Parts: sequence; structure tokens; C-alpha cells
Amino acid sequence: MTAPAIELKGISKAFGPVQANKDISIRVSPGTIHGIIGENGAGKSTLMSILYGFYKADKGEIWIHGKRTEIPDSQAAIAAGIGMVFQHFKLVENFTVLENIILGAEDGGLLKPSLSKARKTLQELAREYELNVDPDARIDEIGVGMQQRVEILKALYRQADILILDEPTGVLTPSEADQLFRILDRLRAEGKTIILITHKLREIMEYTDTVSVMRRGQMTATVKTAETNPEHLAELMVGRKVLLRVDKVPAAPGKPILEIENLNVVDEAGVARVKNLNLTVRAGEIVGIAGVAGNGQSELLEVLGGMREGQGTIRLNGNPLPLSGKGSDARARRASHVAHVPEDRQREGLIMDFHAWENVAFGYHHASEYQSGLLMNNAALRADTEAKMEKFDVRPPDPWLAAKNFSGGNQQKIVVAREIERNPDLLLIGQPTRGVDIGAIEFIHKQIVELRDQGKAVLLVSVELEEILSLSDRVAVMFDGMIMGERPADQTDEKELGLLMAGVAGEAA
Amino acid sequence: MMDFLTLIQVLDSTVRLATPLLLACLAGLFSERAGIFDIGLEGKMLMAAFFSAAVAATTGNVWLGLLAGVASSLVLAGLHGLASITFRGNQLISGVAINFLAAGMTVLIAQDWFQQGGRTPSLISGGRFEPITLPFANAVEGVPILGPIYSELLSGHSILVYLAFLAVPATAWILFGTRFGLRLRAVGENPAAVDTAGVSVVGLRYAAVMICGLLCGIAGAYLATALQAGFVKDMTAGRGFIALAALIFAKWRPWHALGACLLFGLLQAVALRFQNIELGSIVIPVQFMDALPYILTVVILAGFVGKAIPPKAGGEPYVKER
Amino acid sequence: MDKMPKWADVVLIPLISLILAALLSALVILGIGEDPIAAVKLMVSGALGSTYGWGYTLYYATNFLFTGLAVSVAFHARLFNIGGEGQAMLGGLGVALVCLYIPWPHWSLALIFASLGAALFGAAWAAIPAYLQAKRGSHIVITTIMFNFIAAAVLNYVLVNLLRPVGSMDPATARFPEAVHLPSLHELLAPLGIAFSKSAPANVSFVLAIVACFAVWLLIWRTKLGYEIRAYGNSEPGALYAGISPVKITMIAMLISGGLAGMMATNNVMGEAERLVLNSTEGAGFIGIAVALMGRSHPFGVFLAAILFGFLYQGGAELALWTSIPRELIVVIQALVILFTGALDNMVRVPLEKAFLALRREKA
Amino acid sequence: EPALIFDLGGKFDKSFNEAAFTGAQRWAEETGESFREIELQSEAQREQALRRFAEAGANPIVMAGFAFADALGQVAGDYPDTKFVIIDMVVDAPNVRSVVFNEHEGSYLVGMLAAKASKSGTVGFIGGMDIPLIRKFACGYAEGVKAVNPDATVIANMTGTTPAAWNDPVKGSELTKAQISQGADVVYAAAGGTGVGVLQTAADEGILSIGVDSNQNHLHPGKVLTSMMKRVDNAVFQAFSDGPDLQTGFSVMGLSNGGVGFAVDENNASLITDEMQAAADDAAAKIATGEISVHDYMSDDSCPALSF
Ligand SMILES: Nc1ncnc2c1ncn2[C@@H]1O[C@H](COP(=O)(O)OP(=O)(O)OP(=O)(O)O)[C@@H](O)[C@H]1O
Ligand SMILES: Nc1ncnc2c1ncn2[C@@H]1O[C@H](COP(=O)(O)OP(=O)(O)OP(=O)(O)O)[C@@H](O)[C@H]1O
Ligand SMILES: [Mg+2]
Ligand SMILES: [Mg+2]
Repeated sequence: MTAPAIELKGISKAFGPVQANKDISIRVSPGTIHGIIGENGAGKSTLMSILYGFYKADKGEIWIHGKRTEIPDSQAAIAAGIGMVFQHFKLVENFTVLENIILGAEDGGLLKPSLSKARKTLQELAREYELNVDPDARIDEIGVGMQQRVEILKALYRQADILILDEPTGVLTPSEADQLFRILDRLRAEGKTIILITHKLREIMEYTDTVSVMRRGQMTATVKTAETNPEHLAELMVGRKVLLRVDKVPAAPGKPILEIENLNVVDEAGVARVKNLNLTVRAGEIVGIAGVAGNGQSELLEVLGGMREGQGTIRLNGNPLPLSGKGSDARARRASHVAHVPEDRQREGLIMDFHAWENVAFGYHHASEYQSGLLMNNAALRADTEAKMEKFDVRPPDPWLAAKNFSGGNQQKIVVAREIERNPDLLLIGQPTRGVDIGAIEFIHKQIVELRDQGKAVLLVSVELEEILSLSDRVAVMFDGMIMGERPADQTDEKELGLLMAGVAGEAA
Repeated sequence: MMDFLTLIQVLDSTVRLATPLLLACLAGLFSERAGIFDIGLEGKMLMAAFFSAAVAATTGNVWLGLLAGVASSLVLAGLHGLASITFRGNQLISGVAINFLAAGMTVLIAQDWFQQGGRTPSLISGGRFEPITLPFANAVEGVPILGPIYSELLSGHSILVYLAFLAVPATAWILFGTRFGLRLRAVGENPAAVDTAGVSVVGLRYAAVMICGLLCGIAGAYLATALQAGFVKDMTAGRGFIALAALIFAKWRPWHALGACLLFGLLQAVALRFQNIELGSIVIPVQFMDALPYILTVVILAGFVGKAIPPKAGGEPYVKER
Repeated sequence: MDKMPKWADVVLIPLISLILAALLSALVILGIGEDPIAAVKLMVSGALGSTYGWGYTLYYATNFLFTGLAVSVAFHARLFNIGGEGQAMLGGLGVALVCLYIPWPHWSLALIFASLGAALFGAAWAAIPAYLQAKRGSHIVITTIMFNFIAAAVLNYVLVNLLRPVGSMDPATARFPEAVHLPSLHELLAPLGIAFSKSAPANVSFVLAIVACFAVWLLIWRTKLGYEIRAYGNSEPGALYAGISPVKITMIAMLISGGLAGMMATNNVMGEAERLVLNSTEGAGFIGIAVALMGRSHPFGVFLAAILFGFLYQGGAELALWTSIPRELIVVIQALVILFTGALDNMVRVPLEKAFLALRREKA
Repeated sequence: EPALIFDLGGKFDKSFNEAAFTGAQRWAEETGESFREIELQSEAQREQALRRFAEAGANPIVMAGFAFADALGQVAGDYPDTKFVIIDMVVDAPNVRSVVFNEHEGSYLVGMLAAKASKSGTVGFIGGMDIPLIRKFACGYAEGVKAVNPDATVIANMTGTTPAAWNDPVKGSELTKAQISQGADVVYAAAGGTGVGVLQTAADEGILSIGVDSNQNHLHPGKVLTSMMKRVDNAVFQAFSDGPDLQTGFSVMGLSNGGVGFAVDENNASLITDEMQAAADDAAAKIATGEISVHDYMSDDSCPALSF
């Protein structure tokens, strides 16, 4: 047996108080695709970044092709033949493709010769792997799919024979993803070793040779893909049996609560994000918006929540809401009984340095029950917080703890408690269970369903198809800013939605 | 309003006054292109002005003075690097501190060394950079128009002036024609890209900050040993900030920096020479001329005349691990 | 988990930074051939050893309280207001106009309106950078620096060409009328039977500054507006999400900041000089930065830091008077304080965090 | 113990403040006693400096510069037992001595010398802060020039309108260059520290300069035509010598009592011909006796010989 292409022994890494990796060991055979799965925050990216020399491990050894190798920085990793495509691309936005590719791998002190040499090499690589990109295009002018190609080309240009890809398909359409996997297949056939981090069990099952599962900073198992199944992997990931469906009675939709007509949103860069969108959400139903990240779902939620401006018409209980200018901000939305659980709780939903009790007022700090005269009634706020913490089982139930000191799931519970307890007519909820453990997922799902059952409208956005399918009553798929199609949740499946998500029009599917 | 000879004179003093601005502006350009904001240009110049004058005064050798000035500026640059690169502190605060440090230390040391109320003794010849007469300058003086332009405007500056002007193409070439320049620009835009490409962010940024120190050092030495003959307290008189303004005005580009510095130099030259300028019935007070560079910069910053977009990673320490 | 306890963050770190700055300052004094211990003794006796010294210390502290609070309020909204100097200069103009052109029956009335005038002018001077930051994204640090210079030019013009009394050679306004003379601490304390130096300039503005401290504390930690300022300062996307307008908060925070900086003029212009002179701010706007950094942007911390800097200023003046140590020594000390408490914060913080973490691991 | 307060230009401005310092120094050497001194850092400190010295018991307290007038007006009354001496300005208080100089007379003499030394018939004047006091210098100078050569051109520039103008050598240097380009071959600097730049540039460019207040001939030997001596040093020396009992009131120092004059020493001996010296001495005598009357700009804020 040949030596493993990569062997990690006892890798540990802490970020301050967070133990991201704990004593991790793993072997990857040459010429294989090795998958790594695990929940958000399990430590996958950290582990790979250590292999690539981006972080330095606190403990542990790295062996490459049977040789103990010190990788103090990325330069050493590159020298050892490792290339990595990060979850968040590492490209210089105002440089051209060519400049990005030679950065750090120039020949000699002058740019001209390096650039012309790289241009030639790039042409060869493009031909060989069907990786066509315009070498003179600026990164900020090309799409994410293209940017990912640049990242792969960067690695190939440096003659990597071990390629790490961190969640490469999260931003790709299914067809772009298929093309990526064709390239990966070809690379594997050439004897290159590939590590693939992904959340998608389908990709693991279809394309990998072996798979490792991480949970809470530890490696829980490494198995041959052929010898396992999705349920088993899911169980390994979360540490217990996964309940994939939500218990709920069939919906009894009532009058329309939210009506969206011809909504358009243009972002700061002038790109149209939402295009002529029409959608209705009725009382007593949960409408799920599915789609690949970046197809306008976030902007839709933000417009509805009053975080950005748009054009078109939206009505709440029949009354039009302004989409720009006065009265279009989040405060006005809350005043008209729209609650919003944002997609990114740490960036938007919470002020991480505020105490829990301050966060419970966040967005509702104008509410009369929180005031006493000109000042804020902090005592009332704290009492309210204690009540909510109790009801939502926030742990620890300490109003004085800063938001950043709660775990992800408990942070989410604080946000959900704040929004749902306002008893809104419409709940906007984005990625409700991202990075939240399974117990909390069940709890949060239950709260959402309960709200629906009280006759409220819920608009759910999630990139997790499973969550969409199990929680919604009706599913709308967004692609390129438009609704590609709507389906009752119990009359569709992942396959059909996947096609819609790729922009294949509903009728054809 | 102005006859030709006066015009030449004003332009001549524009060149002299633009020189320290230009050197400091290019200094800032290197630093900020690498993502390190530097509002401490003023302090570095001041420190260099003092040490160059002090050493030139004691040794009588202006080159030793220049060396000392540059060295002292490099020390402050290193301090800025330490604070903003190694310890990932706030670059603006570090710059503020450096300005104060220089303002205080120069007077303190000057008083200790020379007991002349915070100044150095006046420099005598040998201790100063003398004007250089370009070849044939005297011969062509009589030629109309071109003669004075060559002999008055172009000739007769100290070597540092020519050095400053040569630094412009050099900077442009380094930035856009070399590997170092590519990496430098990249580290100011996205240090993570540089890091993952296997190049040291810290090394690049220190290099940039040190080049900044070098150029500020020359600028300061020019002030004390060429433009003037010795150091007086606070002699930079806000030039570091005007250079910063010019840098923004130039949108962080070397050739534009030359233009901006010449413009600001011209404003200074005009303000120096004329108290109030009468344009028909309007009198432009000298204070307005003094403030004009700052006003122009604010206008540029406001984006009314083309938006000035700083390097993306500028001002942010590169933090990998929270 | 927090990396270390709160007290370490607000007390231990500034204290260590301060000690480091003090040690280096001592080295500097040694370097210029003087005795640091004697210097400190002289500073202490000169600044705190008599009511005269205290009068000056508190006078300077009053200036720094206003500018320190100004920087702090902006800091809470994550705005770095380096323009305190210019705002205070313009505040002086506001005070001068109010005092010179309106006949006041009593100083108390004059003080109220002079404060308003000062705040108004200071706020106005902060308004343009604030607007440009809020609406056009112009870096407020750079614009406020530019505005300091522009303020100096404006004041220069006004004093030389407009407000200078005929026949006077000073670029300064006329002396304010006797009616707007603010009671000094001497006059204030005399009825209480406390004999305070007659010639020290500390005056009733000190009380005003303390009131401002309390008001800022209430504003930041007890009002909706303060809540919004802090929320915006912590997270701009968060603010948007909560319906807090970044434009509004940027404007308001900077207006309050500029207003506070401007109000410094009640002390130095109205209370001390009783006329507006060039450069009456004497760099207090910049010291506000150090004061806010040291005081961790908390009014109580700002109060302590302002007193400390008042002491340094008065002590430094005494040094310059009685020894050959130039007054610039305090500029150096100020630089070191800013350097250590501001820019080199992590130098102290990181090892300390590690130590606390290790300590906790050991306990666990 | 007497005390001396310097104005913003600083003790070593080689000019006005330095003259005051020289006087104090001479007193200290002759009496073996010591005095207190402080250099101001800013406008706002004037009053503090005065009070601090008065509190500490310094007496008399001498301040060099007109800008102290306002602060002194405030402080003098609070310390009736302390004697104050202010130079260049009049403050009316029982415990203040106000010393003013007839700068126009001294300037007249150096103006004559300038006109005689000038080959181009154009001479320059560079003042510091644009205030009546400095115009008084300029006016006397211009009259002196015109007295020798009625066709001569006098170019006058002021450095600025704020105290910063006393300490701006770069601007002094630029103004000198400008005047040279307009044909001036002698420049007279009455500009405190700014004059250092004027004299430097004049020397660099090979024209003659005239110093002010102190004897500045030595700064560039052979290149400084002469210096208009304003005996601030004498005024300070006198005040210190008089001690706490000094006579208060108004004191004028002019040609008649040696308060102003022009400097001839080994550094400029070769530049001043016997004829020049004789003419100037003659004029000095006539001014002292009142035979020649030099116009004092400050008497009516106008100057017959020069327009500003
Ligand atoms: N640079 C960093 N500084 C501090 N903590 C970090 C850093 N990067 C990651 N962490 C923490 O380390 C843990 C593991 O993070 P990591 O990014 O490796 O997870 P992951 O498995 O890649 O998750 P995801 O699926 O969301 O990408 C998390 O708790 C995270 O908050
Ligand atoms: N970036 C961070 N900075 C500081 N502390 C953190 C950070 N991320 C996590 N922690 C701490 O680490 C602990 C574990 O956080 P984490 O989000 O990984 O919890 P978890 O086990 O995934 O729980 P949950 O399932 O509720 O999300 C939290 O209690 C929190 O205090
Ligand atoms: Mg990851
Ligand atoms: Mg978690």
C-alpha cells in the first residue's frame, strides 16, 4: 500500500476559548476524493486551513506522502503541493484574473514576463480541464462560478497535486456544480488527491471515495462511501437519530396577509437582485422560499423587513407598505406587525456585545412598555427577558450575559423569542436553524408551526431543501431574482425543486 | 496680473514647496496602498527634519544629516508598523500618537542638545543641500521664454528636489511593473489573498511602512537642510496633512500625486507671496488660500469630483484569529 | 465565554498601559539629563499642592472633559472624531459672538446662551463631516482633520479681519463685558468658607462639565437614543435590521460630539481669557482623544482621565517654569499614553487574555 | 528675583526676544544674581505666565512684546505690589512701566544706509506681523531711503497677520526671493524669527540684508549690511537693575537716549564706507536734536513715504 497523500495526526486548535479542533487524525489516500461533512462550526474549515498553513495548529503533525512536513504558512503548503479553494474566495477584486493567478507565484521581479508566461500556461490549463476564463477580466466583473474557476486555476497553476475545496457548491447552480464534479473526476483520474468539504449528502454519496464526519471539533468517523448511507452519515454528524419531518397538521390558509406585486430590488452595485416578483402569503400558512444562495432571497427578506429599498407594491392586510423613503424602514415594518428573524443572527439579529436583556429590546426599543419617561425602563426589560428565556429554554437563563457568550442555538432562541412573542401578523424568518443543533431545531420549528396555527402568516427562507420541504405548506423557488415556480410542499420533491433552482422553468420540469 | 518673470518665480517656489509634499505623499502612497493608513506622515517628517538638522549642524555634513533624518523617520515608521501590523492596533490612533511623539521629542531633544529653545543652530554651508546648477543654465539664461524656464525654474534646486521628482516614475514603475508592487497592491486590497498565495502579509506591510519612513525621512531632511537652514519647532507646519490630502486628491496614484502636490505647492507659493489676492472686485483672503488644499480634499472626499476609493483593506488590521 | 473578566478590561489594561507610558516618560526625562523623581515631585506640588495648582489642574481638566466626552460619544457610534480641536475653536467663536453682541443682565443667563452658542457652532462644524460620512461615505477621520485646519483658517480670518477691535494689534476680540464674567472657583467656594486661590482660572464651567458627564452617561446608557448609538456603533447591519437609521445616528452622534467639543469654549474663552484669542484651544481637542481612550469612553473614566491630563498639563507648565525641562515633555507623555492605551492596546491585552484563559483552564 | 517673559517667537529668535534675553543675561553676569524666565507656547498662556510669576513673588516682571498688553491689563491690578514692565506697548496702571521705542528713527538710519548701498535703486522691506508697530519700522525705513535717493523704489511685504508671522522663515525666504526678482538688492527684515530666513536667503542669493533688534551682523559676516538696533536689552537691563522699586510710567527710548541705532562691527565694517557712516551719524544727530523729524506711523496711521 502506498503512503497516504495526507495524514494528519492529533491536530488540535483553539481560538481563544473555542476549541475548534480536538485531537483530529485522518488519512487520505492518493488519487481519491475524500469528503468531509459536519454541522456548521464543527471545525471543518479550521482543519483544512491548518493543512493549508493558514492557521497554525496548537498541537499535531502533518504528513504529506509519507513525509513529516512542517506547514507554518501557506507557502510551505504550496511547496508541498497543496492547493485550497476557500469557502470565502481569496481573490483581489480589482485585479484581473491573470494578476490573481500569478500573485505569489511570479517568475522573477518583473511583472511583464510573468504575465505573458502565465497567459500561455492558462490557455493550456483551460484546454486541458475545460476551465475557460477571460484572463483579462477583473474579478469584480465576473460571477461567483467564474471566480471559483479562478481559484481552481490558481491551485493548478501552482501545480498542486492535493486540492482542498471548502463547500464549493454552496454558491453554484446544480449544473455548475455538475461541471465542477466533472473537473474533479478528471483531476482524480490524473492521480491528484481531492478533499471536498460539503454539507450535501448527495454530493458525498455520488462523488467521494471515502468520507469523514466531524462533530464539535472532533472527527467522529471515517468510512468508505460505498459502505454507508445518508441516514447513517446524518446520525454521525449530529450524534443522534435525525427526525427529518416536522409534526404538523395540514394548513388552513385564510385571507392574504402579505401580497407582493412586481417587486424589484437593485443592490448598491446597481445589480438587479429581485425582478418583478409576485407572491402572496396567507394567514395560517408557511410559505418557503427555496433557492441557491445568492438568487435574491436575502434581498427579498431585507426589503420586506425594511432593511433595504425596492420598487413595486407590497400590501399587508390589504394596506400598502412604502418600499422606499419615509416609513419604509425596519421600525415602520415592526409597527405594522411584521416580525423578522434575520438570516445572520450575529451580524444583524443581535448586538453581540450587548447583554441578553438589551438584545431582547433590539428593534422594539421604542415599545412603550420598555419606557419610563424619557429614559428606558431597564428593569422592565430584564423582567421581560427572564420570562422569555424561561419560555424558550435559553441556556443559561442569564439576562446579563452578553449575546456573544451564548452558543449559536441559544442566540437563535433569543432572536426567535423576541420576534415571535410580539405576536406578529407576518413573520419573516431566514435560515432559522443555520448552525443550530438538532434539539434547538425541533424547538424552533415547533414555535414557527404554532404561530401558523394561530392564523399568522410565515415567510420562510432557507437554503436547506429539507427544512423547506418539511416546514412549509407551499414552496416557491427563486432563481436569479425571480420566482421560478410555486408548489404545494406535499406535491413536490427535492428533484423537482433542484431543477427549478437551476433556472429550469417549471413547465418544462 | 502677473508678468512672466513673476510667474516663473512663483512656479519656481512651487517646485520647492511641492517637493516635501511630494515625498511625503509618495510615502503615504506606499503605506496606504499596502493597507496601512498613515496620518503620522507629519510626525515622521518632523522627526527627520530635526535629526537631519541636528546631525548636519554638529558634523557639518549634510549627507550624514540626511542619513540621521531617514534613520529617525524609520524608527517611527517601525513603531507604526509595530502598533498596526504586529499588534494590530488602530492605525489612526497610532498615527496620532506618532505625531505627538515627534512634536514633543524634537523640542525636548533639541533643547537638551542645543539649548536654543527647541531649535538647532543655523546650518552653514556644508550642512545644507546647495542648489545644483544644471548644465548650460547660465548660458541659456538670455534666451527668451525657454531661457528663464530652464535656468530659473528647472535649474538651481537641491538634489533632493530632483530626487523627489524622479521618485514619481520610480513609484509608478515599482507599483505597476514589479512583483513587489503587485503584491503590495494586493495586500492593500485583500491581505487574505496574499496570505493564502504564500506571501507574508506582515513582511509586505512592514516593507511598505519602511519605504514610507524612508521617503518621509527625505522629506523632513529636505525641509530642514535644503528649504531652510536648520530646525525650528513644528517646522513641518501641517505639510504631512497636506500630503495626506494630496494623496486622497490623487486617489492613491503616483502620477496624480505629482499633479496634486504641484497644485498644493502652487497654492502655498501664491499664499506665501501675496497676502490677499484681488480678483477684480473680490478679495481672496490669504486664509482662504491656506485652507484651500483642505477644502479641495473634502470636496474630493465627498465624491463631488470623482469618488476617491481607498485601498479596500486600508485601515483594517489583518486579523486571522479573533 | 468572554476572554477575560470585565474589570480586567476596564481597569487592569488601562492601568498597565498607563504604567508603561509613565515608565517610558521617566526614561525620556532621564534621557534629557533630568531627575524623573524630582520632576514628578515638582509636578505634583505644582499641580496638586495648592489651591492655585488645583485651580489650574481643574481648569485644564474642564477643557479635557468636554473634548474627551465629545470623542467618547462619537466613539460609541464607532465614529472617530479627530475634529474636536476645530469644533472647540468654532465653539469659541459662538461664545464670543454671544458675549460680545448681546447685553446680558447676569452671568448665569449669559452662560446658558453662551453654552448654546458654543454647542451650536461646534455642532455645525461637525455637521459637514458627519453629513459627508453618512451620505457620501467620506472617511470621517480625514474630513475632521481637514476641518481642523479649515477652522484655524476661518478663525484666523475672523479674528484678524472682522472681530479685532479697531486700533488693536492682537488678533483677538475685544474683552467681554464685565457682566458675562463667570464666577471662578474662588468666588464660588468663598461663601462656603473655602478659601480657593483667586488667580486660578477654574470656574463654574467645571460644574457644567460635570453636569455634561452625567448627561452623557444618561444619554448613552439610559435613553433610546443612546441605545441606538451604541447599537449602531456595534453593528451597522444590526442597526439597519432594528430600524435604526445610520444616517440619523451618524448625524446626531457627531452633532452631540461637536456640540460638546464646542462647549469647551465656555471654559477657556468665557471663563478664562474672557475674549477670543488665536489658538485658544491649545490642542485640547487632541487631548480629548487620549482622554477618551484612557477613559474607555465612559463618562466616569473620562472624568478620571481628564483630571489626570489636567494634572499633567499644569504639572508640565510648572516644570517648564521652574526647570529647564520644556513644556513639550507633556506632549511626549500624552503621545505615549495614546500610543499605549490606544495603538498598542493589544500588546497588553493579548498576553493578559492568554493568562486569564490559562488560569481558567487550570481551574476547570 | 526679577522675571522675564518672552513672546511666541522664542528666546532664540536672534532678534527681538533674544535682545531681551541678552539684556537679562548681562544683568545676571554683572550682578551675579539670577532671574526667572519663560517662553510662551501659546496665546492663551500669557495670563498664566504673568500670574504664576507674580504669585511666586517675582519682581519686577518684564514682558517682551506688545501682545501682553491685554493680559497685563487684567493682571496688574491683582498684584499691586509687583512691578511690571511691558515693552512695545503702553499699559496704563500704577505699577506698570511701559517702554516704547522710536523704531522709526533707527529705521530711518538703516534706510539711508540701504539706499547708499543699493546699486539697483530698489530696496526691500519684509515685516513680520502686519501691525502698526511694524508699519512704523517700514515707514521710517522708507523715509530714510527716500532722503538719500528720492527716486528709489521701496518694496514692502508683510509676512502675515498673526503671531505666526514672527516665526516663519520659509515665508521670509520666499518673500526675499520675490523681492530680489523685483530688483531689490538690499532687504530689511523686521520680522523676528522670520528674519532668519530673510537674511539666509539674501546671503545665499548674494544681496545685502539688514537685521533688526539685536545685532545680527554676525549671522552672515560680510553679507549683512547692518542691523537696526532696538535696545530692548538695555530696557530689560535697566528694569532689572532698577529692581522692585523701579519707576513706573511711560518711557520712550529713541535716538536721543541710545534706545535705537545701527550696528557697525567687524562683520560689516567693509560694507559701511566712511561716507555712509558719516551721513548716518549726521542724520542721527539731527534727529536727536529734532532738526530732522521722522514720521511716526503710529501717530496717525499713515505713511507719507510708503503706501501699504
Ligand atoms: N478565525 C477564527 N477566530 C476565532 N474563532 C474561529 C475562527 N474561525 C473559526 N472559529 C470558530 O471555530 C469553530 C469552528 O469553525 P469552522 O469555521 O472550522 O467550522 P466549519 O465546520 O467550517 O463550519 P461551517 O460549516 O459553518 O463552515 C467555530 O466555533 C468558529 O466560531
Ligand atoms: N466566536 C466566539 N467567540 C467567543 N466565544 C464563542 C465563539 N463561538 C462560540 N463561543 C463559545 O463557545 C461555546 C460553544 O459555542 P457553539 O456555537 O459551538 O455551541 P454549540 O455547541 O454548537 O451549541 P448550539 O448547538 O447551541 O449552537 C458557546 O457557549 C460560546 O460561549
Ligand atoms: Mg467552514
Ligand atoms: Mg453551534
